[in-house]
Amino acid sequence: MDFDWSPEELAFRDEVREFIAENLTEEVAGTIFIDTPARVAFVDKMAERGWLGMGFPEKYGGSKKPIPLAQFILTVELDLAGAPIVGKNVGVVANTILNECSEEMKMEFLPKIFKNEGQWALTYTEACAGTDIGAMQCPAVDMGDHFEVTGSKLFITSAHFAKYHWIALRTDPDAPKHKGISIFIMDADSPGISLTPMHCIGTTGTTHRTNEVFLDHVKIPKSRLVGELNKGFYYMMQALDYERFAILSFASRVRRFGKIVDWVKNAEYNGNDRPIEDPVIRRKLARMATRVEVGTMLERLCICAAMERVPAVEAAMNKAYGATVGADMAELALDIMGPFGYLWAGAEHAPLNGYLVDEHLMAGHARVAAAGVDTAKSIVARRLLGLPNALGKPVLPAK
Amino acid sequence: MDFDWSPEELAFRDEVREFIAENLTEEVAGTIFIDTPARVAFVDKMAERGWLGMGFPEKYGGSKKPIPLAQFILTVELDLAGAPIVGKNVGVVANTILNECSEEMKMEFLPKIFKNEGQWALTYTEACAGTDIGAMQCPAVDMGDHFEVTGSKLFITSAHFAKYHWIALRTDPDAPKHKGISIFIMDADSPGISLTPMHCIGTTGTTHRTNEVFLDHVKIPKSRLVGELNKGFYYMMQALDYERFAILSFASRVRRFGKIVDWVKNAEYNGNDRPIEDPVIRRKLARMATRVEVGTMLERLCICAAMERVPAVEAAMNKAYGATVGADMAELALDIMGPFGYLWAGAEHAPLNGYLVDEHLMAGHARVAAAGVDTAKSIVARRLLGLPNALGKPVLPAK
Amino acid sequence: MDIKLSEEQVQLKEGARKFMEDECTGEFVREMEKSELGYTKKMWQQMAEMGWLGMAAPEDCGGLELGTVDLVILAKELGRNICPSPFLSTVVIAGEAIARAGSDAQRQEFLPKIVEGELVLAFAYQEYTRKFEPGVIELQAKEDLVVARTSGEAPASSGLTMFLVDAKSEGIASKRTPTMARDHHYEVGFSGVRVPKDRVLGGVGDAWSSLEGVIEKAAVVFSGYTGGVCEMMHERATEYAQQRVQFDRPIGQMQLIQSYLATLIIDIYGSDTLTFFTAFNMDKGRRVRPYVAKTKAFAADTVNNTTNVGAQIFGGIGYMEEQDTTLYLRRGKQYQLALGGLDYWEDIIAEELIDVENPTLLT
Amino acid sequence: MDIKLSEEQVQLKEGARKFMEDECTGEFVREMEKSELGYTKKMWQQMAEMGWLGMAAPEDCGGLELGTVDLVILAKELGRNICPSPFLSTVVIAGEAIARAGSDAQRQEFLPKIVEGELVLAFAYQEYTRKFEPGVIELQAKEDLVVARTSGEAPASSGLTMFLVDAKSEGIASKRTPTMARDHHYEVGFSGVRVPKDRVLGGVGDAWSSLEGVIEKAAVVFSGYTGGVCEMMHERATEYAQQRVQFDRPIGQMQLIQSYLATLIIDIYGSDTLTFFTAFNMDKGRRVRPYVAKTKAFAADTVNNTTNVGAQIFGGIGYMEEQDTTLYLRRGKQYQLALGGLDYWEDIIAEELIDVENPTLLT
Repeated sequence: MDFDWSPEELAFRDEVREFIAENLTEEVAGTIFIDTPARVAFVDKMAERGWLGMGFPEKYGGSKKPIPLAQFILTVELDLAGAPIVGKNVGVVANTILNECSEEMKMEFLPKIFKNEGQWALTYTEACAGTDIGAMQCPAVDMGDHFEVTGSKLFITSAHFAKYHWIALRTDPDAPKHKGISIFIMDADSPGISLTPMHCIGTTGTTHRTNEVFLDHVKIPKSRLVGELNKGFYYMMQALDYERFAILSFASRVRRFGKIVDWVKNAEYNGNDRPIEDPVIRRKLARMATRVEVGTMLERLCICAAMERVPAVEAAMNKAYGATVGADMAELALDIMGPFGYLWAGAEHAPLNGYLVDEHLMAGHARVAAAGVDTAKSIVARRLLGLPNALGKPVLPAK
Repeated sequence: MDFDWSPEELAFRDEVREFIAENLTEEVAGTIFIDTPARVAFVDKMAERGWLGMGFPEKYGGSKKPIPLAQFILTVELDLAGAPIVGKNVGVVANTILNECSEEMKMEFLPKIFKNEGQWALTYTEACAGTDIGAMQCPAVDMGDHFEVTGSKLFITSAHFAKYHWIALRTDPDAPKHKGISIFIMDADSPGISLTPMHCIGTTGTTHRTNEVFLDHVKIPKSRLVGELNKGFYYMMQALDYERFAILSFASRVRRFGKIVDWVKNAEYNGNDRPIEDPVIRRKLARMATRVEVGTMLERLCICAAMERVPAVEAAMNKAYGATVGADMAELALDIMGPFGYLWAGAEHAPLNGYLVDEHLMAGHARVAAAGVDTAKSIVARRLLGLPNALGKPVLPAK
Repeated sequence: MDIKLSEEQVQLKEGARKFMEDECTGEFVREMEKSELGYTKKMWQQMAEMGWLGMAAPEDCGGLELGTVDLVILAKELGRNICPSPFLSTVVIAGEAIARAGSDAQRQEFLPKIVEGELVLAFAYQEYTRKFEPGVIELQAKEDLVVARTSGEAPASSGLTMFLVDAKSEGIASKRTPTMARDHHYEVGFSGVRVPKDRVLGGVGDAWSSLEGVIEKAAVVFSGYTGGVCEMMHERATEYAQQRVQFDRPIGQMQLIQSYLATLIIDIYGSDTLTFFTAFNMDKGRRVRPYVAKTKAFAADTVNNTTNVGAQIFGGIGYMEEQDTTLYLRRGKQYQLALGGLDYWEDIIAEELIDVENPTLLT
Repeated sequence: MDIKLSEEQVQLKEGARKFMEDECTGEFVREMEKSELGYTKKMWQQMAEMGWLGMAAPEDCGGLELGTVDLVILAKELGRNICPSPFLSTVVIAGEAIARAGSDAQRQEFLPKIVEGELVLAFAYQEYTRKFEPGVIELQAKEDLVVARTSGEAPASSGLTMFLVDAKSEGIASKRTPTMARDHHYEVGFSGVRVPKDRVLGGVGDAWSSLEGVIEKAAVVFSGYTGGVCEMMHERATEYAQQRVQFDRPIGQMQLIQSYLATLIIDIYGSDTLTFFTAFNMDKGRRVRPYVAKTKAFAADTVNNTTNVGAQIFGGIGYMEEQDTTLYLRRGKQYQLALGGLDYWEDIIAEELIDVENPTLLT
């Protein structure tokens, strides 16, 4: 049993930290999205170092992994620093292309991904298909030499700056719902695509933007089918296991808790009121510090599993635990701040300029989005504990 | 809107309180069960005052209710004092007999109940039928001039001192499961009945006893069928609504919280350690005091509804809320006591002689027993919020 | 005991609900958030016409002299549609303070104007402190409704005086300060502001003797308001759960969703009943200090939980600015922390439970 | 980084599991609860023969000199079957105290006896106080392993001395005191007990310098033990949920039951990993004070929750004395409160998080 990072791991981590220290300007920091020229440039520099294609074959533009945990170390350090992360493009798209696509598609898209040439939108969700992603309806109709799509997608993050849509569409309306979905690569500038912005709750002006995507007779060439027809649902599920693990680490919560503790340590109000001296607050912070530590441990479990397999159960544990701790942490901070807790960005006396108000408002979203806490727990119940699908037909135990 | 008790209600409450003060000896107090000569004598005295048959017709031995809320006031005051309560016999058995049985049965059993002549066991549960009470299998076979029963029942509280079993049995094995159950009145001394005691977790010697009841070719006369054949499930459900409300009030939690607060106020340990001066403990007690107050309010909602109808939803709210508060209260008390919290009855330094250890150990039982917290919440979800049965077939909304 | 509303109270409630549904839509609330004033003079005038602004005021000042219970009934309806208006500060806090502490002349000067909708007052109480206790007030007064220290030093609740200060007085600097609810909070600086002696409200140094009761009443009415917020959020979440189909059934048919919604509604019912219970006993003139504290503490937690969990029932869509859920979500936590946070009220509960010789017990 | 057990560790674990399954049944645990001694000399001797009692002791005293990680692995297996034995007090606390603070003569006198299973020690530390801090100790020593004050006054952690006191000394009055777990706790009175000078362990007045580390190690090993308790309770509850049919399906197919079991197992995995992480770093000789505190605090809550919710999965049957669930349930809360309650460890966490200039950070 060895919890220590190897010298090679520490060296790579130092390298990433150095890179971040040198390149993470204020313009680049603050979001995981690669949506401005400054952020694209930041990721370009990572691409130059070969950090986007680690572990992929060199003929597709990949690079050797310096160490087994390189990908994870990179994600955590970026997340801890509040920098743009590359898990979606590399983790979901590149992995699926490598495993499922033709040699031509690999040669076309993998090098671009590893060079950061264009961002990707994951275009799955529909009004009728959220958690129940298999319920999607938007059809891709086989027109002989191409597919044609008319319909709409909802909550498509990144669509307003993406070059490609990694889009799931119904290709067989008569098959059982999970068996009639396919994935395509659709150019974001294809004729017939239009967007309506949707804004998440948060400080006006800096809110996280997502999009409704309207598709009006959009043509997708047949060569842009990912893998096999009607296997899209399975590709999505595989990628989702990976996504829970690779896109968002627990590090963002560690960073947030650090900010909260720093604030509490330094806050002082009239009447010599130093929150840090309040025994009730001290206890509550101690409790939260413990939960944060446990979160980093669950992540560590996940990393170690990831060295051998896709850590589906561990990633679900991380998701469930992380989102819960994240929400409770924002609550705690606002409670400590009292009436200053509800002052928002721009208020002179808003602690941390209202950052925790935004975190609080989106905390519930983190609990329900991208397969929420309850979905994650049902994954744990089914895959780890061997319990039958609660939404399926009754499965009586063998006598 | 009037939250005040009427002069008549206050007068009746005073009368009950006076009665309790005069008659509740140490021998009688401490349990709701009428299982010793002293406790039988205590309830006999209540019967003498006509308190067991309030609101029932005089021809069956009933008495006039002094006021509409008399039954409730009586239950609350008994529960608050930790005295034996009469809800089961009167609430479940007498009400069902009055509403569903023949004139002969009414004349035979009602006067006995109101005179406290013999205790009753509710004999429903089986190994395969707990929350899912409709799954019971134990058969009553029609032998022409009587029914014959062979099987067993589980968790039968009171069976070891009861004179009668209010027993639910399967009378139609081929009907849908809820439509083949009937209720009978079975003499506890019928040949073929034997008991095995089961003890609930708790202090050895004072544990709450329940029983496994074995039935070996027990004969029940046909005249002892309650109401109509195969309608037993519906009688049980009606009675259960009543039971949640009438048998256990929130008062037991109010009493428990009072004991905790008294203990905390007076506790003092070496080093001038007075728990009551600890700001963390003060806050936690304040929070619990608030929840206790809300519990009494939910009960009040229930009482007011009960004046007009069977308060099924309100009773379910009480059950869910009360059991949760009860459990959290015992936890809180033991947490405050620290290492003294786990000292049990008989330990010199056990606070309140380990009373809260017992309460803690049985707190989970209160959460799951007699239709638990989750069942109660599903009743609220279905009957108040109009949501479909989560365990039934999908019910799609009307477009 | 009969806790149903009287016929008049049902009329009050139904009238208010209809007015709110017609006038106070989600769209209107959004407009008010962006507006300069934060409410419309038109609606304020309509509220005056319906008698709402004079509900609490004494009859000889043009009011209806109704009780706290009636204020709670109205406040719940305002809360359901999160009505943007200075009702609490003007009618409940300032109006009540003037009625209690004001001289006859002050009552006759100010109260009819409140009743008529001509005078709006803000409550300037909170200073640069996380605490709500009167003892922490340091602002020196040598007068919106301002509470300031005229003698003594913090922490002491004595030595405080209430002033009615004209908001246009020289030396007052007001700055709108953004809040989660996007309601209209201001930071107000006082620098050498001169206040005529006849604008001192009540005895000099003796503010707390009347203000404490005013804050108690405001806390109960506010708990009614947040109860309305909860009621509406819960109704909408339940309706969504009935309609939204995932995995071939309405999500409201799933055990977990049912558990969330049932847990919330139990708290909401409990909180409402406690609010009315406290209001009822307050109207009877009984000592209700611990009950007010429990009412506010529980209502605060309930509005925070209900808006939070309620929004989660909607899934991702619940977090889009365009959705009314976000209007409620942005208010839940703020309302929990406003008008004295949990620590303020819980300290009172603890004090009343533990330190008081013969605790107040209403049954 | 590779957090899997080594081959030797897997052997240790599997051997311990087999032994416990064979010897330490629920029936055995019940017998021990009722017995005079609380454990059997036979099993204690077997534990010695398997090398368990000498795992931590130095090689020159007959021990195996293994690390905390190995102790945790063994403790988890003991915990799974809630093994009744004086392992923690004898091997981990007293053994470690003697190894750290004892003179060569004391080490050679006592440690081989512990290793051989010939000597059992109790830890006499807690006094009539809810607190676990050394400062509260008032027992005056003018010595089981006794900690007593030789100078100064409470509260001060200096001035404390450890003594090895023969339990049969004159002036010692022991009284078994009933506990929730029905384990063998005694209240021990000391009255004019004479302790030979060569039974002073470590420096006079200097107990805390070695005892603090001993308690830290014990807390980590105990967290391993409670982790085992959780693991077994959860396995049994899951198995029951798979088998128990109500409403025509196994209860484990219901969303709520799945949510309960999944929430618990996540905590259990997190707690275990943190326990091993802290043990690993302790074995590396690093400063682990905040990590020990977090480990014990989280393990404490987890064992309480898991035994509580685990029993509830069983419904009514889970609360019958005859069921093994009750053995676990009666230990959960006790173990949460034992060896320093939440307040003790949380104060340390807060201190390390807030007051320490450069907080210890292990990554």
